[in-house]
Amino acid sequence: MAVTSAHAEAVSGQDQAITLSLATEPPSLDSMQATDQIGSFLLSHLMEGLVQYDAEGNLAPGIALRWQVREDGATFWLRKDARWSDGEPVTAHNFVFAWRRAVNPQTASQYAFILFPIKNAEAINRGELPLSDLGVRAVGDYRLEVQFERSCPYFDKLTAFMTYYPARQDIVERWGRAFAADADKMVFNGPFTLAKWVHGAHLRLEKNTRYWNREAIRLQVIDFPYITSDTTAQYNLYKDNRIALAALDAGTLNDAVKRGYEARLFDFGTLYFLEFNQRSERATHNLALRRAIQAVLEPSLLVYKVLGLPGIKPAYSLFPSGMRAYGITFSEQYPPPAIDYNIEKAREYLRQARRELGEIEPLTLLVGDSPRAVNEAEYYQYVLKQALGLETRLDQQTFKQRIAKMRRGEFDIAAAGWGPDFDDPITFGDLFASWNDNNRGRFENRRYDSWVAKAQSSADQETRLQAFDRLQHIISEQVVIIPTYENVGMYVQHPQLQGVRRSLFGGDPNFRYAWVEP
Amino acid sequence: MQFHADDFKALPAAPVEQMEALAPAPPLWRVLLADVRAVVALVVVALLVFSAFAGPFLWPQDPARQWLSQVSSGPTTARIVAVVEDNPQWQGALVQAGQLMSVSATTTSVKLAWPAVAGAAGYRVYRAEAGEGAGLGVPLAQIEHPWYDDRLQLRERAYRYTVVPVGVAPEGENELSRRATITLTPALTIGRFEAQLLDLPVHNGEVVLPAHPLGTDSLGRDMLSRVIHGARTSMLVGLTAPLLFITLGAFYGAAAGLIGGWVDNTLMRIADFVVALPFLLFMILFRVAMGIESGESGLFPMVLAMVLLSWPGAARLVRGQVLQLRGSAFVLSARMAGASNLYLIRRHLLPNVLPLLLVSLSFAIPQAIFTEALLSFIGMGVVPPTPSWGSLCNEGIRSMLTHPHELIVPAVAISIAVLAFNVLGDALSDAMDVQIRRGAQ
Amino acid sequence: MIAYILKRLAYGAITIWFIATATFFSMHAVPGDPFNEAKAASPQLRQNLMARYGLDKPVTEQYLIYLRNMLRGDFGISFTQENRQVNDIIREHFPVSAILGVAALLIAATGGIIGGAVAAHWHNRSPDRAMMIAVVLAISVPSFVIAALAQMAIVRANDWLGFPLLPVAGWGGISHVWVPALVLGLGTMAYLARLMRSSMLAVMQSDYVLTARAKGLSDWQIFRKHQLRNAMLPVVTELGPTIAAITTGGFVVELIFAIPGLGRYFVQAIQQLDYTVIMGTTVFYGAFLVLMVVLIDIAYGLIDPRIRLHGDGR
Amino acid sequence: MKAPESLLSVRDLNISLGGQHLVRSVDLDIEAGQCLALVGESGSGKSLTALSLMRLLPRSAKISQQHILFEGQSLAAYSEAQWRQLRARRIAMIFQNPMTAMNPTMRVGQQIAEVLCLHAGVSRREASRQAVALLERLGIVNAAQKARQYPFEMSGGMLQRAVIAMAIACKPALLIADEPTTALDATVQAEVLVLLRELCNEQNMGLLLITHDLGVVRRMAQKVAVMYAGKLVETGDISRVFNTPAHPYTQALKQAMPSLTEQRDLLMAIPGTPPDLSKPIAGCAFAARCPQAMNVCARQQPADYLTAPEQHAKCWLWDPARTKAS
Repeated sequence: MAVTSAHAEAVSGQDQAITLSLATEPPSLDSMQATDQIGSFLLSHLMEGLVQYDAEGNLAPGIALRWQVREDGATFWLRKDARWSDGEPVTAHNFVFAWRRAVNPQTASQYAFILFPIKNAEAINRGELPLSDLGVRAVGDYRLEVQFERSCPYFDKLTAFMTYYPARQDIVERWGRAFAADADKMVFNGPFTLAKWVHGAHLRLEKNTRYWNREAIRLQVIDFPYITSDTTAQYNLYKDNRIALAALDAGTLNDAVKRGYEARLFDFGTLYFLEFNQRSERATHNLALRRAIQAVLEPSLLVYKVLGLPGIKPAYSLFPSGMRAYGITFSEQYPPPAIDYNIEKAREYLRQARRELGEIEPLTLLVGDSPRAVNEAEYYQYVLKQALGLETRLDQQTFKQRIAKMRRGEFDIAAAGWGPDFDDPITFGDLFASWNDNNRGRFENRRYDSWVAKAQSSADQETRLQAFDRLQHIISEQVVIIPTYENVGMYVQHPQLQGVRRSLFGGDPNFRYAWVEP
Repeated sequence: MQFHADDFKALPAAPVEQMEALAPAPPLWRVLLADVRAVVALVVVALLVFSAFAGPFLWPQDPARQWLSQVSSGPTTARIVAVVEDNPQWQGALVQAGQLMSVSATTTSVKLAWPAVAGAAGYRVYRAEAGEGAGLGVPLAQIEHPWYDDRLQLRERAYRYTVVPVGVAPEGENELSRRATITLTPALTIGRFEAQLLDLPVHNGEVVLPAHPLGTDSLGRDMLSRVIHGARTSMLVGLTAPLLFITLGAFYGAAAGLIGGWVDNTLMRIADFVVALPFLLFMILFRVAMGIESGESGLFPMVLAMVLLSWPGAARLVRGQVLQLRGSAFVLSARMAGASNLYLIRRHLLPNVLPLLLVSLSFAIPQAIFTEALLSFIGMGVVPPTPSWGSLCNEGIRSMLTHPHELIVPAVAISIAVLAFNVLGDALSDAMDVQIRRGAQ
Repeated sequence: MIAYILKRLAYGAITIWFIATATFFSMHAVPGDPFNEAKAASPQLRQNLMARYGLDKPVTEQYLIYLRNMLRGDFGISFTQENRQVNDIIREHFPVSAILGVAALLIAATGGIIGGAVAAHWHNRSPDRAMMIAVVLAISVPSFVIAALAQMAIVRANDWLGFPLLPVAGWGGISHVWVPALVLGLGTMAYLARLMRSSMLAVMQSDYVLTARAKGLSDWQIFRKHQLRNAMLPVVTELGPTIAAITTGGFVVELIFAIPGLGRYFVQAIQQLDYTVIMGTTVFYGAFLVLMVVLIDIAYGLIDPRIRLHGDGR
Repeated sequence: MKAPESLLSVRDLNISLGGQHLVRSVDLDIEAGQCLALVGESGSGKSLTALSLMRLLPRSAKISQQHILFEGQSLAAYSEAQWRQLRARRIAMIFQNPMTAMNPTMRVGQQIAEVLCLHAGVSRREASRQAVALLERLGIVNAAQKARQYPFEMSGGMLQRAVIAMAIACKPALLIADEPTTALDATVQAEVLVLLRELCNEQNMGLLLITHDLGVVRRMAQKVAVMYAGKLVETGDISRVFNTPAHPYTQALKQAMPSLTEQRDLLMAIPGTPPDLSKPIAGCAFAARCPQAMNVCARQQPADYLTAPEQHAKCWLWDPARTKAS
């Protein structure tokens, strides 16, 4: 055991090296299979897709020099100087291989759906068509032609997502199931390489000297010698000058402030909400009951008193207040629908619901098992009981069991969250379309479906924004969900560490263009 | 040397009590009561059990009631406070402020307004507790309009607000001079919505907030009543599970011992296997396997798992006693005299076994309390809102740095309970030793 | 002796089979399946996944396959870390737990034996009283509270010193081991101290110690040659449960101190319903503990001539 | 009363333990080659007296004496280190139960050799050799093999021989045997006693034999001291004490004495129980059980009376005043 490695400083200006901690071990660094945040974060530093985000967070050329998105498809012209970390050139075939592998039912990738705008992708994933029917082909080594299943005006944004990253057939086939399970079982085309992966303990990224844009990369080493999901432990590491960035929570924030650290906010763009089960056998199928509940759950009380974390915002719409589209902040142009929070009115709705339903059985409130989720749930339970006399039963489940139960419809109200996958409001908007597998409350509304379809296929800015506005109103009127809060991260960052980009998409936080001020 | 006349007369016979060479061993309870630590432990245990079951009547605060305007507070006394309007979507637009000022300052909401800075892209609002040093404090928000409504867990103490305009070029340089600060102390109030929610009677626009002798937790629930109700859970698990598994084990062991032969062999082999299961590992595994349905407290699966895994100890103990008695001369002679099994069990087995079981019970109880706390702590125990000391600790550990009382109160409760039962168990087994020693003389 | 060892080993093997079976059927009673992610998977995809992990076969067949693989020492592939073998996971994480556990055991055993001996030596005097109070406290305060307090103490100490004396969490150097190991071993240490004290007291009052004194041996010689070995016998028999306690106690300590040990991994696997990892680690832990008990029985035989010479003498 | 030729001479020995005055004003004299038997029922303080002669009393015991002379040296001011030099080398002790007197986890030979290593300063190998020789001398056949055994593998009689071997290894001047035969079978008892007597004669060794078995006393001792409730009530020449016991307690003992082979507890033989020693006793401790007790017995402690040559008793019956009164 090397004592020295444990005592590395948080940042080193001389070596341009930084030390960080990871919340968990990445379950997979196979870009076609990864689904989690940590994987996405690491891959965004190790790999590069056709398109990437620049230092300001704008869409910028990645492996593709330029591209063109049409009604029926898209073309990408690849740069010729892009290399893998073993020196091989990055070609259009790498993309074709990766995308086919991602939709291959045998790969069983859980993010295969993000490739469904590509022609035949969904059918292939269902095992109905051969892989070769996927609507993508390489024209020579440096041109990629994509055919769409249906119009997809935001396809270029999708290609920045990790499932769209290229892959090397020879490497994947050499390692088989063990591909990307260790540092030496994968290759990289991004700004960093994975130099070390001691499972559960230590990961180390080093600058990729073969990366095409290597001049723009200043950090030489990003070291992760600590893996802990305990934010207090992370914060303590930060205090000891062991790591350069640490998330804060309610417990550690005060201490950080007391020490005069600059606490920073970062909007995750994630929406948390209560979802109602609309299956007909459930009491929550009743609109009056849903409205009664809506009228007593004023999000600001939850946010300011219960969650008590600065920066977290009460949510009032399906679309997070910071969501931008076409250069505008959506919520400013299209303000969220107003809701009258009123206990008396709520009781009236409840009386109506009782007339329609008869006796209301205790409602099952399905929640996660994280500390915050539990606090939140106990708050809802308390309010519904106090204000409406509604009994609720908490069903606290681990993440997987909660999702399973939601899918099976074993809940009345479920606490859920949704983060954007790519930079377009449709990533929220299509959530409650009747065909969406993630619409776990089985909300079915023909009007809603048609507005979603319009927003998905239209290329016209105004039409799409209108559609999104309609969607947020339907959600509110029909009380499909009760938006509760928009999550915000709070963190402290080493003062010498500069240029870290907090990003909603493409892996967060992003150290690609970061440096250490000497 | 002077002698009296009767000195050399015969001495009267010795008193009879001197002849009593072997006094019968004193009853267990009397030995126990002679031991100071046992008495203290007994009193503590009695108090714990009493407060667990009668405590809710003595301190009738509802442990589920959330005093949202007083979350994570230290000990407080009862207060009379004003009810204020919530006005959640305050638009400060009408305020024409000449400098940074507070429009209102209550613990429900601190409304700030300031003159717009030309060219500013927005403002960052920070809040620090006065006297907290030079730092700006907690970042509350980044906003575009020149007003802010702070509602974030306000307490009755002095705050210093700092507003920093952003985007005024060049940043860095001018920024400091453009900062505005204001220090204020909000008055303790309660929002109308919350007062309605709590159903508090309003007199002259004021309501009474009750005292919280041990403070409140992160949802504003009264710690004292949480701990009392937690005691209920912990005691329930701590008492029922050992009682159940010791009873079960005792019957199992007695059956094995009485039947004997291959049945005994098989039964004890099974017991050996169960003993070999790693306890905590299987507690967790069973807990996951049984799953917790909605609305359940998680107590039943835990007790069941504990019973399933813990019975062999008592079984072995009782079986050993049964075998020992079966071989002893007096049981043989009693049998020859035609005594029934039932008679033997009642007359010979029970008096021998019961004290032993009592001792193992007194050690099993703190063990069970501990296990419950540990499992609830790692989130594999009872399900909220059921409070238990373990889950209270779990909640408390998150705010350990800022509100240590939320961890320390339940931790002390667990420690005292376990301590008391352990001491009682020690005293009990010591008393048994005394009894056995006296009995053997 | 050899017959004795063989008997213990055979018995251990049956126990491990029992643990494996109990684990298998418990895991199959769990509601929900491991293939649920926030982003929806189509029924077809779930079918693909089930087939890939053999979950579509009848339970009895799965059980037989599971036993066969287990016999070959193959615990399968993790459900959540799709590219990792459970064997690799155990191989990587168990040494961490083992280092922590061995350190904790060493601390507990040394501290317990010395503490117990000291208390017995000054029986009913202040060192004894102080020791017994410490023991009762250590037994009564939950390990997670001690762990949290210890962490807080490190933070305070580092603050006060102005430089990091000990790391607050994590894993890597010798300096990471001590505090978690101490916390982990504390309860056991107290338990062993108590045991050692009473067995030492019994030994001190024994005739052979009186004989030894009559021989003119000094206190230290008596302690070393006559008391220690005899007083430690009951302590050694308790090492089995002790190792079990330290191994499972590691879960909490590893969680709080962010140590990448198998215990923490196990708790995470349970939360993620990673079937193969749960079954693999449970069986591994079970086998490990059973093996430890067997080894301790054998070790006990070596220390106590009564067993060494008479086989199963107890 | 002085005995300059005594091997050991103790005057006014008092021991108290846990608030109980357990040994009260005891005088002892042992000569080389002679056997003094200390007789009394259990709890009478004889074992404590014996332990005090080696300073092996429990830590909490309080001891005082007028003097303790051993081989002409006063031991009163001896330090613990000096005592250690004395133990086993000059004064050795045999305990009641050989099964527990041996360390269960150490080979028998090793335990004997340990003494030799310590006091004779011989090498470990030489010590083992001598241990085997000792065992052989004490009549153990196949001694070399037995020496390698553990205590639990040997019979009681054999073990007691081993214990004796351990005690006499350094040829001590005084051997204290605390009930050396109680735990043994009757036949083995006789063998061990013969062995002890032979050793005394051979090595001119003083023997303090502690027992409650008068049969053993008669076979072994030249002198006898009868102890009751921490006090010596009668001392004297064996034949005199046996033929004409002066103290009523001794008389009771003699009457209770069964045939040689029968084991009986003295406690059961005499009605009543010994007095509580935690309280001061005003008169004769035996008064409550004494068939001849007089009023003065309950009030005042009797002095030591010479009842015959070489025979002393502490009993009012022998007071000249009483003789006069009657």
